[in-house]
Amino acid sequence: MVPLSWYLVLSAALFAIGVAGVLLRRNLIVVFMAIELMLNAVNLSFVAFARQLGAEDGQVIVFFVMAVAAAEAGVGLAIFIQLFRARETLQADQVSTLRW
Amino acid sequence: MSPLVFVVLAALTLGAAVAVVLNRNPVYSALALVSTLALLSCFFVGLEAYLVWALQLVVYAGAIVVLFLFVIMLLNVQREESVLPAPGVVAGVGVGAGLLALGVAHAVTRAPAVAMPAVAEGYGSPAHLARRLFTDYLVPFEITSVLLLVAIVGAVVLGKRRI
Amino acid sequence: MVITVPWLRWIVLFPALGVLLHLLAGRRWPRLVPWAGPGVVGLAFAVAVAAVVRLAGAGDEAALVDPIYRWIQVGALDVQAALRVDWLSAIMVLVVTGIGFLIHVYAVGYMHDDPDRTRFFVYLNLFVTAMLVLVLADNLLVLFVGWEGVGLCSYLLIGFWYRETANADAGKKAFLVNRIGDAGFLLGLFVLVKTLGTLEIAAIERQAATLAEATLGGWPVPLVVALLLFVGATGKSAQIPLYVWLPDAMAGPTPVSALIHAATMVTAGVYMIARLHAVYALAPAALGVVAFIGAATALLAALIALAQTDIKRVLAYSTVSQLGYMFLGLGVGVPGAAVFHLVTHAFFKGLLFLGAGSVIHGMGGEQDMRKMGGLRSHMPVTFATMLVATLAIAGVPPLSGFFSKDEILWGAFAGPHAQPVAGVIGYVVAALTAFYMGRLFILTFLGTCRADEHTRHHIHESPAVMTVPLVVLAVLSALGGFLPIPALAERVVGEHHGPHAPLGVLALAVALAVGGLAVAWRFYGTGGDLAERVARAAGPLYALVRDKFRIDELYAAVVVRPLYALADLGARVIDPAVIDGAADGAAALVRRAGERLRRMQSGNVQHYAALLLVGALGLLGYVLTR
Amino acid sequence: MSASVANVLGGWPAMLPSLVVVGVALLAMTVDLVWRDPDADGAAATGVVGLGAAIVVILSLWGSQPVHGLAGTLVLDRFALFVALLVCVAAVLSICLSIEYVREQLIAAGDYYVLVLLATSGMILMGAAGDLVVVFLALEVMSVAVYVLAGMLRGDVRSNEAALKYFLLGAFASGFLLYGIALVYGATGSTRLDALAEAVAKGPAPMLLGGVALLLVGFGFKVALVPFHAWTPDVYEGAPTSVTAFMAVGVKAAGFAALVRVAAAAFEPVTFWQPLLWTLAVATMTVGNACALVQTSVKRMLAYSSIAHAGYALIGLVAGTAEGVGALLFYLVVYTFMNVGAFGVLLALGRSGERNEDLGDLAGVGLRHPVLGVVMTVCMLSLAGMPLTAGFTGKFYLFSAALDAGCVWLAVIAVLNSLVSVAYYLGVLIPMYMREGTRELVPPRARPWLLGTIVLAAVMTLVLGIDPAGTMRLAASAAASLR
Amino acid sequence: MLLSLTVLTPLIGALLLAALPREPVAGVRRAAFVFSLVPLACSLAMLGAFAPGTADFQLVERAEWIPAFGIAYHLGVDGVSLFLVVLTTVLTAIVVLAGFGDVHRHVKEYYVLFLVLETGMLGALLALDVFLFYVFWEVMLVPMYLLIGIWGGARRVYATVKFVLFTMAGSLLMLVAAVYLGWKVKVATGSWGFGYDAILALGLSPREQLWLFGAFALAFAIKVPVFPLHTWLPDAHTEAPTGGSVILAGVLLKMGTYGFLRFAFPFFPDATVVTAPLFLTLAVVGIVYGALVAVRQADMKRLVAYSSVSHLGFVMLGLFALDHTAGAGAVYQMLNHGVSTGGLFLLVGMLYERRHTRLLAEFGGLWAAVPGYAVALLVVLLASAGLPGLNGFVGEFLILAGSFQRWPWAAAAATSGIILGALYLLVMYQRVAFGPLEREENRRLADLDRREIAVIVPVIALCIAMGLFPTPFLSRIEPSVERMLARVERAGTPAAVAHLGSPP
Repeated sequence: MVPLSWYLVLSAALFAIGVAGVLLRRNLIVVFMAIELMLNAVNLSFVAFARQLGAEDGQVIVFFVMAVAAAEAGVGLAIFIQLFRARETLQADQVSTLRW
Repeated sequence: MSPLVFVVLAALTLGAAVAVVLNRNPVYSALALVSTLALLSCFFVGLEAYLVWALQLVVYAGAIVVLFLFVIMLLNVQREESVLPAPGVVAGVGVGAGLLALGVAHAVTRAPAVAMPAVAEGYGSPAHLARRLFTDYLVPFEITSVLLLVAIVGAVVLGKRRI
Repeated sequence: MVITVPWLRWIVLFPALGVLLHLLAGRRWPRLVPWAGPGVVGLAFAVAVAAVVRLAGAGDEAALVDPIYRWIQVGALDVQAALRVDWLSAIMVLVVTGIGFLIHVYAVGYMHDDPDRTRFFVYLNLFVTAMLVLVLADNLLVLFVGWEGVGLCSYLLIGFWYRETANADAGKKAFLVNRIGDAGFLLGLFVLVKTLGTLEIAAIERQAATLAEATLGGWPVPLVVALLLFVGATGKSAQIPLYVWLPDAMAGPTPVSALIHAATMVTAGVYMIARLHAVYALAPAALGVVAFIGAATALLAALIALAQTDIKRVLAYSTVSQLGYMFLGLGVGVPGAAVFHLVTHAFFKGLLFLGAGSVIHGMGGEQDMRKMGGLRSHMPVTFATMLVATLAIAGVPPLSGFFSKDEILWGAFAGPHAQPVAGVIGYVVAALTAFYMGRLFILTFLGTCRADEHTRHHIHESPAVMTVPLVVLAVLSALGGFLPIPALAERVVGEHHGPHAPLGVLALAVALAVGGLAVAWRFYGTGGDLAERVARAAGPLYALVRDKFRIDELYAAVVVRPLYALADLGARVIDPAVIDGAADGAAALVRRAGERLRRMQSGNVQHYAALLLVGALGLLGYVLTR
Repeated sequence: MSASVANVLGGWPAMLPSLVVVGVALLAMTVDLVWRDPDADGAAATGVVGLGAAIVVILSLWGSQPVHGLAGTLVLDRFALFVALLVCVAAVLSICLSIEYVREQLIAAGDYYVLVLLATSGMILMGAAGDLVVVFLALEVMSVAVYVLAGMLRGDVRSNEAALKYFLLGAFASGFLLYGIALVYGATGSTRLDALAEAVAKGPAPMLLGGVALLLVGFGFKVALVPFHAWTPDVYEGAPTSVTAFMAVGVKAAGFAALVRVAAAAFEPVTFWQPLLWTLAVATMTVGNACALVQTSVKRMLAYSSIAHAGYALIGLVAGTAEGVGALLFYLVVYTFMNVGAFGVLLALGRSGERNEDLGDLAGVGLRHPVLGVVMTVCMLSLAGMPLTAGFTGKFYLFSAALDAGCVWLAVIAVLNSLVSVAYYLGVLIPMYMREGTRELVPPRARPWLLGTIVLAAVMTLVLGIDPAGTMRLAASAAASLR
Repeated sequence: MLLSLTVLTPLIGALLLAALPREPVAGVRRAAFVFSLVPLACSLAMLGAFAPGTADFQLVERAEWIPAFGIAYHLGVDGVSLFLVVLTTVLTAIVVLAGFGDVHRHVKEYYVLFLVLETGMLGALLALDVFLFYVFWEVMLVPMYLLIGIWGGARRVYATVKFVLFTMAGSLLMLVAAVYLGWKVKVATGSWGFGYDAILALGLSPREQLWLFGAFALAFAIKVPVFPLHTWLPDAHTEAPTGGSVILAGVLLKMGTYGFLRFAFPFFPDATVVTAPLFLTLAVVGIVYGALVAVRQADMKRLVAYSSVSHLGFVMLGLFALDHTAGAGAVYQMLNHGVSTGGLFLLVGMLYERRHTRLLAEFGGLWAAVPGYAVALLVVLLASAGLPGLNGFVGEFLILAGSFQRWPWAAAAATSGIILGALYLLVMYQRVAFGPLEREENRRLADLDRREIAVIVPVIALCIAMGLFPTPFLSRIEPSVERMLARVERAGTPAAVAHLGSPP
């Protein structure tokens, strides 16, 4: 059996990769994917904790996270579409009219 | 789940995750994301969270990532000129993300590493989950409905061309 | 014995009412002014005479007091605005109102054509008011009110013809130099308040014993007070080092010069020291300073007077010189003699100025003696009265100046605080005085007229309203020496019965006076060019004397310019650069920090996310390492 | 361990305020559908009336006993009611502020009001949450709605950019928040706040501390604490002004409410957290003020100033006392009114299709339109913390709490910051009063709702400045109900 | 009731005025004048109701305001504030009248702000609750900010921002100190409190005293202003409209000195004693420095502004001499400065109305053109220069004589200020009134009209009356000053000073 901490470390690593993706990629859709990675990393932690505790709360929370992810995806992608319509780009560094 | 399987799966998962980040083409990134989600679902099986496993595949990998792909296709997004910014920036982000991982890992592994206890009969079953969902998590469940309502209204408002 | 006399205040109030009257009605009824101006002073004189009569009937030691009201009271300090007439102030009040009245009358004629005559009489009445407050004050603070008040009037009157910037400058200089003295005077008052808690003159005299013992920072208080008050006196009475304003003050109308800068105001310092003889008696060292300053001033001013060509300037330096005599008298412990000289000087110097004014009036404003001459025939009354005055100041017996000067000079050798060296200086000055006065008289009245044709044509004797005061003053100058002034003053300032001057000394004095006049005659009366030759022979020395030893220039370099440089430093550097620089710098610093922080807000969403990550790392780091 | 549905529902009144608001939102949506009015005044009216009803409900519940209902996921104590009241008032004000603006800017009106109402329900839930999952979900309800609101000026690239930035960073920060919840869950076995408090009382565990730290990242983002603040200026500037006002007053208040809830459970011992919060507070107010000082756009300046004010409000948490929380709550109230007034004046300056948010656009307005001038003056003075305005009493309350907790230097730094802020707040009055301007404005009378709202906000700002005692008592009792 | 009436009637007047229509302007002006007379009448009634010979606060009013913090609406008057209140109401009425001539834009707003300002000033003078005092203290700031900023000269924005920031820099720290005091009351009694007596009853450690005194003193010192914190003043004065300058010089600056005497001294006696040498030095430097810099000013208002720095230096000297003769003199000098410098600003303003310049170089020989004006200017200048017989002298003399008791060197150095004071004032007078009347514009100047005479005659009358009859004033001022200084005098014992050196 693999101890809890292995899952947690994996989760942390995944989360970090997601964070790195958010910071590095220029394409906003990919950035958003990286955020999904972060959420999934957290989900892994939840499920692992739930298993460790022997209680299903963690799994229930994962449902909610999925709902949130879906909601965010719906709204977020709509925002991207709007952005693309207005600017013909999805490059993060080209969206900086508002600054200083 | 045996340690060997875990390590292999973990390596694959991390590899897929890195592929999401590093792939030049957003479509490939999306595919890598699907892979990551699928690989993750394997861990859910290992953790005896079968319903979550199912939902992960159906809802997440199925619905959400498809939505991503759909948008990518719709917008016909070009591949980026260069995947990554300047090496210094990459190194900085790498260090930052690494520190984050190390920090969290440090926090979570300070507890004594005990083996996972056995779980009760029916752990992770839909019945159990449903019971929790509609008792202890009734309020969050209801809030979720509001959230989805918001998302629908929002997506419609933002997406439609004319009011 | 102190007698309360509630009508003393009218001595002061009449001139004050005159001021009000002129201010309120002067413009509407200008014909009132020539009557009201001298009239109120005459009324004051009448009240003063009444007061003196009352005083005379009350015994030698008596004093009349009019406690008008409590002026200031804070804590232990209680200042009554009270007036006091004793024999010392009685003498002064008679001089002020009496000569003041004569000069007012004279001024009616002198200022007859001036469009600002009303304003002139406002100032003049105001001056008399202030001067009377000064001499009648029962309290040093009240005295100081008069003291500054006369300074103000002096300022206004010197600058009376304000359209000439030079006149206004002279007024300003007078006020400022006086203020320097006044600051010293005030400090003296502070020391008295600190030591005795009172400024009432009688109380100070009563507490002389306390005063004698007190010290301030290791210095005996009487010495400190005496010297500080003397600083005030040097300002008001134009002594070294603060005499420089008086010659410039001649910019004012001539009646002003006579009244303020000869007869009354400038003697305030002498009066003040006589008034406070009790304090000065406790500080012999201070008296020594007074004596030597007096002697030195007398000498310096007399030397300068030798080479001046402006008739009023000669008289001005002469005044400074004569004031020096008075201080010499005070310094050697014969205040009675000093007061005596004060009075006689008021007579003959007032007369000299009025006479000079008459001359200037007659010459159409000309003041340069080199353009006068031979006026004897044109202005006989002026000539005669001026002759009396010149002889009086030169010390020719039996005119008044002889007696008063002699008492002082002999006091220098035989007085309680004798200063023989100062006495010798005094004698030298006596000879110089005779010389420059002779020179003035000769250049003005004798010889041939050097004025241009136009002026010569218009030379005329002054009207009666001007000559009558001249005559009255001439009589006083001639006979004033027989007034019992020293005896009266000594009822207040303490008796001094030294032996009278031996006959030989008197003879020496007379010889010096006559000799001085004779040399003047030799230089200027005989028509030769001896004067020019001597001047040429003296060369730079003559130039130095003619340029008044360049004291004004010295002060400008040592005091005025550094002060202005300091002011400029503040106005141009410290305020705008240093202080505002610091304030603006702090503001700029915040602003720059804001600009820098604002640049972090690049607009790139990933930078913001990175910042968030950094924050998260920071928080994690904090909680995990604590 | 698991309760029956009936048991759970026993505590249903705890949901009442949020239920009412959700119901109002649904009603508004229906009204909008039925009454096909492009200006959707029906939806707005429904919203205002409905929120009024919600306020009545909230007030009627004020005297009742605290309810820990619904398996402890929701708490109906005075704190929750206070927050609910505050966000409802903020929502009413925001709606009234928006009516003419929405009409002029051709915004999808019905949806606009529905989203405002739904976001409000999320805010109410944030204040009433007894469980981290509820906090998270409520926060998402609010956030997602506000992401959309920020992007509602569909033709305006800046509005879109604002929505994008807010969304991306919001989702990013949500990830941290969620991770924090996961760690707390792992450490305590529950996501209930009372369980968290119990675990904290047992002593520090690294996982727990790490979790709380990550929670703080999430809340810090919502209330715009430095260094999680970077989105604020851009989003505030780009979003439609009425939405910016709503964000400034509603989102911030709800964020603080949730933060306070969590802090009440998790920030023990005070001495451990105080230095951290102290640093955050100082950094936040300093950065906010320094940046605000150099802005030329009033709207962006107000954005930075909202960062600074978050720093001030955080002082209440630094103090770590009930008094401090009371001060924070009071400050949120104060902040609501003065900000509504300020943003309202910006709205009043605007004409359709123009951005009139630079200092220069204010030239001469103060004397030509005295009402706008007076309102702006009152609001700026209040933001600057001048006496007789609410901003002063609010700061005074905070400083008193800080001193009571021994944080003298924090108070000193805060007043030095106030000094900087005086420069730019009063700087707004310079163009308004001291320069001549000729730009024609829509007469304020032409926008009665807007005018009424800003006047009300200004009046309330003055009332809370002159007679704050009653509201202070409310805030204090709300704070006291937390423990 | 009387005090509340005094404080609040201007505010009510302001609100009524705000409700009036803008036009006709003459009506607005008249209404404003009437509104300014009401508080004047109230303050005179207060003067009548004031019982001399006692040091206590009189006509005290108290009502709870914010009970949770023990904050009360607490007013009272004593000898220190009595005449400052009357000065405020008198000057406001005069300034309102003076504004008839020089305010032509936004007349209504101008007067509304003035009346609000008056409430702030009166409230600050009468408040006996530190919180209330702070409120009124800040309330003064805003109207003045706008008055300078809207009706000021060319550099008005710079000047007014500088004014506000300087002032706020001090007052915000005072706020922290005040809250700290309230908290100390809580520590001592169990509930917050900002009442005057409650704070007096605190036993503050010497170290606390120093810090708190520092905070209060900074606020007050900036307001006074004490060298080197004075640079806001010349700018503010120069740019402000006439009325603003008059009130600024006449009343606002006094708030600083008043604050020292009313709050800083009795609250923190030990700290006062310890810092007195520092403040005395600054006061003397201010006297000399202000006077020197004034000499070099080309702008009349700037000159008068620097003269204020010098004059307020005298007041500070009198206060920090910690001697009640000097203290009474200082309070008296506050009044004098208010009257005479206020008068100077009025006169400069009248000239500015006519010529739209204040540069000395533009004038000269005005005596010939406007003799009435020249006389008025002379009298007020002389009062300002401290000529005996006029008001300034009494104050200066008491200050110097009193401070000489304990600080002879400071007093001696300050005495030089009276020389320099004469210097700059005479320079100014000479350049304005004397010399040839060369400029054509100056030749055509009109002399004072009736309204202007009505404005300036009260000032001159006060100058003379206060110079000749100071006793009615001093007898009311002195007991209260003594009371304010009593604690300091007790603290001044060597034992207390030694105690201060030790750690808390």
